[in-house]
Amino acid sequence: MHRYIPHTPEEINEMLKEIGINSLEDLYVGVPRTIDDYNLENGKDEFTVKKELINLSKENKLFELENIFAGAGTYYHFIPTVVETLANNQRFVTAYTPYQAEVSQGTLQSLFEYQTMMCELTGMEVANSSMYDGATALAEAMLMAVRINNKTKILAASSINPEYLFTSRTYCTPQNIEIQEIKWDENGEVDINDLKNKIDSNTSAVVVGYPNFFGIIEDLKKIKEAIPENIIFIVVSEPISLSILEAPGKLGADIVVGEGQALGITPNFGGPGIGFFTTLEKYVRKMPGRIIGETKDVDGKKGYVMILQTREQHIRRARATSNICSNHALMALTNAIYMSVMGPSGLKKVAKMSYNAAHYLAKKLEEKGYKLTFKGPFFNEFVFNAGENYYERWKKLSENGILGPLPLEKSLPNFKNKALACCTEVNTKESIDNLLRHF
Amino acid sequence: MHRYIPHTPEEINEMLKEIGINSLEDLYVGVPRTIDDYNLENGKDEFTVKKELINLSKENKLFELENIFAGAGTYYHFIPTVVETLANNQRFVTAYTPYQAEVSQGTLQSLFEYQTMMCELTGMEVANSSMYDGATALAEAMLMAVRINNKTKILAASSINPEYLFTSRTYCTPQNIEIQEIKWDENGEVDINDLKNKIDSNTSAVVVGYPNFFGIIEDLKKIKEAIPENIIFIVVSEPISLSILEAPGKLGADIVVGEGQALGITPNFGGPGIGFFTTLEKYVRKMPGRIIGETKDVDGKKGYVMILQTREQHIRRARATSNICSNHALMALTNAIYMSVMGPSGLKKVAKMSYNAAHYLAKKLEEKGYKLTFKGPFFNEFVFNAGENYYERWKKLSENGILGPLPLEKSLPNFKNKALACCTEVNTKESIDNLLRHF
Amino acid sequence: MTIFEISKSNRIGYELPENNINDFDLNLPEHLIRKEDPKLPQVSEVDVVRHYTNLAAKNYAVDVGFYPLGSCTMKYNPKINEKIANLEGFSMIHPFQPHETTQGALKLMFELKEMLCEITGMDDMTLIPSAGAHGELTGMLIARAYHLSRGDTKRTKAIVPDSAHGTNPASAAMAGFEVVEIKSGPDGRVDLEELKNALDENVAVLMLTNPNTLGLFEKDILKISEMVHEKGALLYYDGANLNALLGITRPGDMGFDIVHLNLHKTFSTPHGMGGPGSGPVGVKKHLAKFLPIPEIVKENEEYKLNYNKPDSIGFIRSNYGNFSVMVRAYTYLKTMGKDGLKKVGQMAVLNANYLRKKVEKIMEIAYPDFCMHEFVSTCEKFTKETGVKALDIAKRLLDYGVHAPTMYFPLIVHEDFMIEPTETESKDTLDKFAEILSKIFEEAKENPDFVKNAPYNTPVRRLDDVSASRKPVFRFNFGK
Amino acid sequence: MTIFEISKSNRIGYELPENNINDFDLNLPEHLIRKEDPKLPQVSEVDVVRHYTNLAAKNYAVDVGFYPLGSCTMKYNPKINEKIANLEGFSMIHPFQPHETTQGALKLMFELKEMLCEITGMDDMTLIPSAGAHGELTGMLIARAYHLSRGDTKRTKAIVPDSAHGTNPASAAMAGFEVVEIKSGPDGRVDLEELKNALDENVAVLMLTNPNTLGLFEKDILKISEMVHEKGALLYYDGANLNALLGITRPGDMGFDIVHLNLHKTFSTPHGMGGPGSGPVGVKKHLAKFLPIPEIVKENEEYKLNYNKPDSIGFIRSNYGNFSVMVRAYTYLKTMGKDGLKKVGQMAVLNANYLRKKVEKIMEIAYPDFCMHEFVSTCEKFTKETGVKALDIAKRLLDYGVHAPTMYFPLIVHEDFMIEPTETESKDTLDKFAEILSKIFEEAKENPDFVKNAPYNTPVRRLDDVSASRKPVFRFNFGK
Ligand SMILES: Cc1ncc(COP(=O)(O)O)c(C=O)c1O
Ligand SMILES: Cc1ncc(COP(=O)(O)O)c(C=O)c1O
Repeated sequence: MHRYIPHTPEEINEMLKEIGINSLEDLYVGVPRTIDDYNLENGKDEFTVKKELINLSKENKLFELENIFAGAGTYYHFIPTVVETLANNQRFVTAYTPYQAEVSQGTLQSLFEYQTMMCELTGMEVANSSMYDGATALAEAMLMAVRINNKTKILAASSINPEYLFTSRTYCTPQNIEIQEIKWDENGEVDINDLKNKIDSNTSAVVVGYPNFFGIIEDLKKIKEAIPENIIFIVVSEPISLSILEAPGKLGADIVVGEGQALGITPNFGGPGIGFFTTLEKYVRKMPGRIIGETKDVDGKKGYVMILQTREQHIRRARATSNICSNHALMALTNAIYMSVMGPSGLKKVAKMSYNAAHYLAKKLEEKGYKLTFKGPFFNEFVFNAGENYYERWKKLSENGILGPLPLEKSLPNFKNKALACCTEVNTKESIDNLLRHF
Repeated sequence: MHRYIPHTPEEINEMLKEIGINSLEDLYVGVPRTIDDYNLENGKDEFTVKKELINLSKENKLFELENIFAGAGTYYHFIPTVVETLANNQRFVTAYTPYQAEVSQGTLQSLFEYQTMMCELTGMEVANSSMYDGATALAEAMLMAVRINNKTKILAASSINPEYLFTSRTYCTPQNIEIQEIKWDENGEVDINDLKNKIDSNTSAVVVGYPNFFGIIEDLKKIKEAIPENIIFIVVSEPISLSILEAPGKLGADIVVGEGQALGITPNFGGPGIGFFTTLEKYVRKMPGRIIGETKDVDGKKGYVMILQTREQHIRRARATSNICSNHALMALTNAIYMSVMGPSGLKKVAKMSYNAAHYLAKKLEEKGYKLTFKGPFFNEFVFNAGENYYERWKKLSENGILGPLPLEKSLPNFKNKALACCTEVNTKESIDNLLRHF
Repeated sequence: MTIFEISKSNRIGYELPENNINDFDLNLPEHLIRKEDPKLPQVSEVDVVRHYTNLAAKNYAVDVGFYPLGSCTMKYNPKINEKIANLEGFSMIHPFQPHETTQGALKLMFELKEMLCEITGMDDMTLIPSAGAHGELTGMLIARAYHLSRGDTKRTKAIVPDSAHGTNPASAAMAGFEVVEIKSGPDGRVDLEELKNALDENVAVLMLTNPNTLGLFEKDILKISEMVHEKGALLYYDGANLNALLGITRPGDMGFDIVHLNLHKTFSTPHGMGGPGSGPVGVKKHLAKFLPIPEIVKENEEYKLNYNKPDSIGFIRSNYGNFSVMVRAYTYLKTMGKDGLKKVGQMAVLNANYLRKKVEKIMEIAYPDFCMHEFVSTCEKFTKETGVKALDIAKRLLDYGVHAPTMYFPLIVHEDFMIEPTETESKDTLDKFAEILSKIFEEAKENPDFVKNAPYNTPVRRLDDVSASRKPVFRFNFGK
Repeated sequence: MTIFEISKSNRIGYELPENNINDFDLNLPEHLIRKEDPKLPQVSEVDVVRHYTNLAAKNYAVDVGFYPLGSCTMKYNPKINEKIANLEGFSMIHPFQPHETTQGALKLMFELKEMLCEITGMDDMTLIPSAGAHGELTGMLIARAYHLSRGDTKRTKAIVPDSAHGTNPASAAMAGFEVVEIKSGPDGRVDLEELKNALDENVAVLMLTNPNTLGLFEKDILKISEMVHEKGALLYYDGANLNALLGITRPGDMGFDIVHLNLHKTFSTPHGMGGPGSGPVGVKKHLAKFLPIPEIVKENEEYKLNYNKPDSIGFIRSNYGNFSVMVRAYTYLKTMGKDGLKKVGQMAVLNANYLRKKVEKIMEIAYPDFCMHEFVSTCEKFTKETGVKALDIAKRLLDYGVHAPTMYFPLIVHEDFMIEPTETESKDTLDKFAEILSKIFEEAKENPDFVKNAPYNTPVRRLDDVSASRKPVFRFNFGK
């Protein structure tokens, strides 16, 4: 029959006989046959497909890691081989949602450990076992805030990732939740006055980036102080930075979400990454997504199960905390393996090296007369004025093997010729100096 | 300390204390310290090493599979991805010799199944679980024949792989075993008269290739008929061909050995491949190498163990049937997985496609006026006169992305400008036609 | 043992290259500088390897054995797909590279979209949604946008059958609809009377899956389509069950306006312990302009992303979806082709009906009719007699080395198993499963308590999930 | 279940591309055409995947846990090495490509050889031997060739201590030598008197491993070297135990003339269920010309293979050895460097001595002295008292999820364990092992039969290997 379909002609006959029919056609009782054949090619053997796909993959240009200065939510970090080897274990990859906990302890324990690690990084009390990505995690955080507070206005800093903001609007609009943006100041930080002015009795939540889309490290303390106690404080963060930045949980955050791709996941042309989602215990029943908890078996042995499922769609249906079902569990595993390999010191070193490299690049650019757009402290990304025709120059750069700082004008029309530069530990001094030669 | 070495400074101190010494130096009682430091570089992080090694790998030229016409013992066949995925399972890769059978059933059963498959292919009764390669398998077969027959002369066809013959000489000489070569005739087959003339009362064994080094399919029946009953008939074979050629076991072979690389193993610049070794039950106690057998556990459950170990070096020591200890078990696993995926029909199809492709090339070459060196029937390799300066032309070909038929003059001085062409199922009609354009 | 208990202070599992860049001070207010390290594990490389290798060994998986989880289509996940998805040319590209440098990826997505349009009979498609539920939300937002675009603001309701998957009502609600549940008829299908009663001018959309979650084909689908469209509503197709229809019919041909697919079901991408998946959404022409941003277009042999879609529902996530899942599905489609897909559908349905025949000797079939790719059986009576529940049988199945079917879903059947064998399982496997099931029912008759206390041979025995939710432990407790 | 029992006639697991080439008849005498297909499995791809995935799960491995197999150096096998070895630029090249097209591979081999020369203190080296024993044979053939080249035909004997690994006498015999065994002294080391008596003009070579198989350093090695060389014989080093000496001393510095290494021990290449390994052989300058064919040379920045070695022992196998194993070892050496190798040696010896201290509270240490990278303990007395043998204890260890040490080797100690922890194991792991061992001895005291019947928790229980060899079943029986 086919290498993926085991049936032999004899077996098909035996099976038809057992069912009591004569032909395969008889199976489709009441089903209108509307097609004879798809307008598609016939199937191909593995070697032909492999060759075609390898060739297709070569139609994408690969840059040497050190020559990549693009971030904006998708980051290049060194990924130890062991992460890949372990996360590719087919007993993880080909398992499903751990509905039968007793034969899914591998999944469950690794997700429980992942949750713990995310709590540690963010300083929060509970983490779920994943969302699709940072954008949907934020959108769901907003919905959650409204579930908690029952007020329909959300204030979100304009300086968070534009795609996250757009996505949030898509999610919030049908719920009649209004998202109002808060301006940034010359530091690229939340304009505290604007924030204060916009807070009203109908405000459910305030959302800020940490670091924000421009790489700026918001002063969460100052912001927290500016917002009334009952308003949910949502922080969108970047996990690598949290190994050197104070945990948002210690600065008053109620919900911390973000994109976890940086933690050992390849860029994958933008997906899959993973949305992480953490909050405080008191809010857990309003939280979206799956949560794994510790328990015991009948012999008193420790084990793990999915918990608080009554929040979820398969039980609560239309009144669930979210519609999410399949999530990004395998990416959570990958995150956990990466964090296990790197440990606190490795993660910190990655953060510090990224910080240093970005600051080195910024300093040199400034020395060359380029202006940084914002004055605030930044982590490993910053915006600068890249000069005339940057978009075209950027494309040229790519022909020279450099994926340069991303031009922002396509997503932020006011940012003509402005670029978002990103460095991580993969960028060497030499590669930065080489980039600078093009400026 | 190091990512591969878990010791923390505190642990080292605790351990020294337990041992009752003060410093690591104290461990080396009576050991002369002759070096302070190797004259080597310091160790490097994974990403640097990876980069260096990837670059080094790129200093080797890869040819598109279909443009490879080189064989001579190392073959390119399509290897289904599943073979690689499964054989890379780290529970196979990082296991050792199955000394503790109860926790090595994965190894043992797969090797038992491998043995069964090799018996099926060769038509023999027993297979061991691997030798290093085809050459050492043959050398050991000769030693085994002498153990059986106690006579010190072996007749080996000149037409077997020269490296196998050389290796056999290296193994036989210290045992005072003489290897006499048998000529080939115009068919490239064993010269039966020469064989008959050279057989004497001191002859232990006769060795022929099937197919031989020139790709010629020897008539085993005719040869068997020419040799006295008590002489051990050793056949060096190629496993893919055996799916369409009559099994040597049915044609009177006493020992069948060969190289198993073609069965799903990448060429690896020549190693590791695997030597297979099969024989008849009556000779098993004279056989070299590990053998896995079926047995039962105390509950009557089927299981597998190493058997007949009293032949082996760790028990019999100087009187063992061989010194072999580590073998090529992982390659045997790879062979078994490959044969499982391909099955009898797949293997046959591979053989037939290889046969067809080689015959197509030969026909076309002949049409162009090139002469095949031998008239005998061949499988997927053949020798032809490739014309003036072939060695230089062959190097040029490689610059054009073709790994052409191998010039034989370096290994067989009488074969100036003669080449050994090889085709398998990877060669397309187009690639062959393209090759022909250079002739 | 958790990885945290293996951890030892100052042990390391990494090494990073030096980059020769001077240290820059953290130019931050003191209160923004982290004081206490996160308690991540401190382990060596071999610790990590062993920890996750041993955890993996505690997992059941498709690569281990039969996984008849109804509604989930746990078919074999081909290894070549994994290899292709891991090619650096696919895995190491940045979403914001110049599009001239990602033509391979864009072409793959464009062609995948075209192939899926052909398979579903839809006119346009987005590949962005990250999973089935995400696709549902996207589709329902499109329905909402459609009605609003016509100035029709009164359509606030979405009809969902009681047999629907939980994501359907949940997604409808997230898209701002009031969910109206309609009861299934006695034959397990949409009750046309019920539907008629529910269908008014406030209804925006009817969500269906066909075959439905009972594995039954909605024979009246053309009639239903007519009724829905007559009332000005749209018909939504939950494509989780598309495997059944491959090669026979297409949602588009049945009158559906919007369809989502689960690449991680029908198109063989692995489930990854629960994700990532991919949930493309296809629509008929009149809805194409509402599809989310960005869309992949082909202009003069060049592939591009178009962000200029004024009528679009907008962004539904970052970037372009789960690209590497798409690579796997694309590879699968190239492998199967039209001839292979037809076999997939046929053998999936054959397997389900064969197994149904086998299981009906052991358990009651909820709706004893020809099924499509799956069927639902129940032991409700047996449970009343013996106290042994479907859950207990499921746990006992684990002891025999097979995964249990989906339990307690759809909600309209009780003490039920939803059994989906998929086309990649052999008759032998199905026979074996039926044999085990039959054996377990024998066991349950003879010794109910024995089965109630199953499983026995699993890495842990039956876990207490009630108190796990009552006194939840969300994370490892490091003590103080 | 074997793969043969899963097999079903006409099921397939492959598909091959068509190559458009016409069929050529098999132009052969009828009796050379195969009549009956080999009974290879006929299975689908998922069958193969499950079969081997489930088999793998029945294997203990370094990636699963502690593997203190003495003499085998079961250290952690880094995953980066696997990745590098599988790069197509290494795995897909043909040994007979023009050497201009394999400069990367040849350079790697050349540099590996140079690094290994530096580590062993030897002048030249071949990488061709496929394993330790193959290296031994090579080395002993070199010794033979050396003496013969001097016209010294009387040197027919090789001396081997009774503690030597079985491959040593076996290899010596294969190289044509008569093996003379000498007894170890009371301190477990070479007895100089014994040696002196054995050393005559007929002795070609003395084979030693240092540290020896008891894990003890041969303190008199310089003296031994002097004695051997004085008699015109050569000194051979079995490098299986080199891990102990890394960073401290080198066989070349101790007077050895020939040394073989096990890349699959000291240099971290995986053991692969028993192989492939790689057994490079290094020699002092005066023996270089005897090294096997071909040799890798560097001429004007170009790497080449030289086949023109008239004094060589000749070919010892096909091609150039197990190249992909060399790639792994090379990667390891680049990773560790001189600083890392020093740590390897130190921590290996530290671990062994620490564990020795722990084990001596439970079992008798055969030679209670500082050990190097391993040590031998015995329960001979305990066996006499309780009937519980080392074998039983070993089997019981398996129940606790650790691999047993090497048993019953070296032959001069009885009821013994040869324990080698390697440097990649942590103190915690060693403590745990000692704790388990202690517990088992308690169990054995209280209930000897319980331990004699171990293991209990393994995929199969104790296997009958006696009747397996008495009535051997060599292959699956298909019946008729
Ligand atoms: C019928 C049906 N609809 C929708 C879904 C939701 O898909 P996903 O889990 O990918 O969000 C599922 C998945 O379980 C399903 O079975
Ligand atoms: C001391 C010693 N010498 C030689 C060998 C033989 O090595 P190999 O198994 O690689 O042939 C071994 C391996 O077990 C050994 O431990």
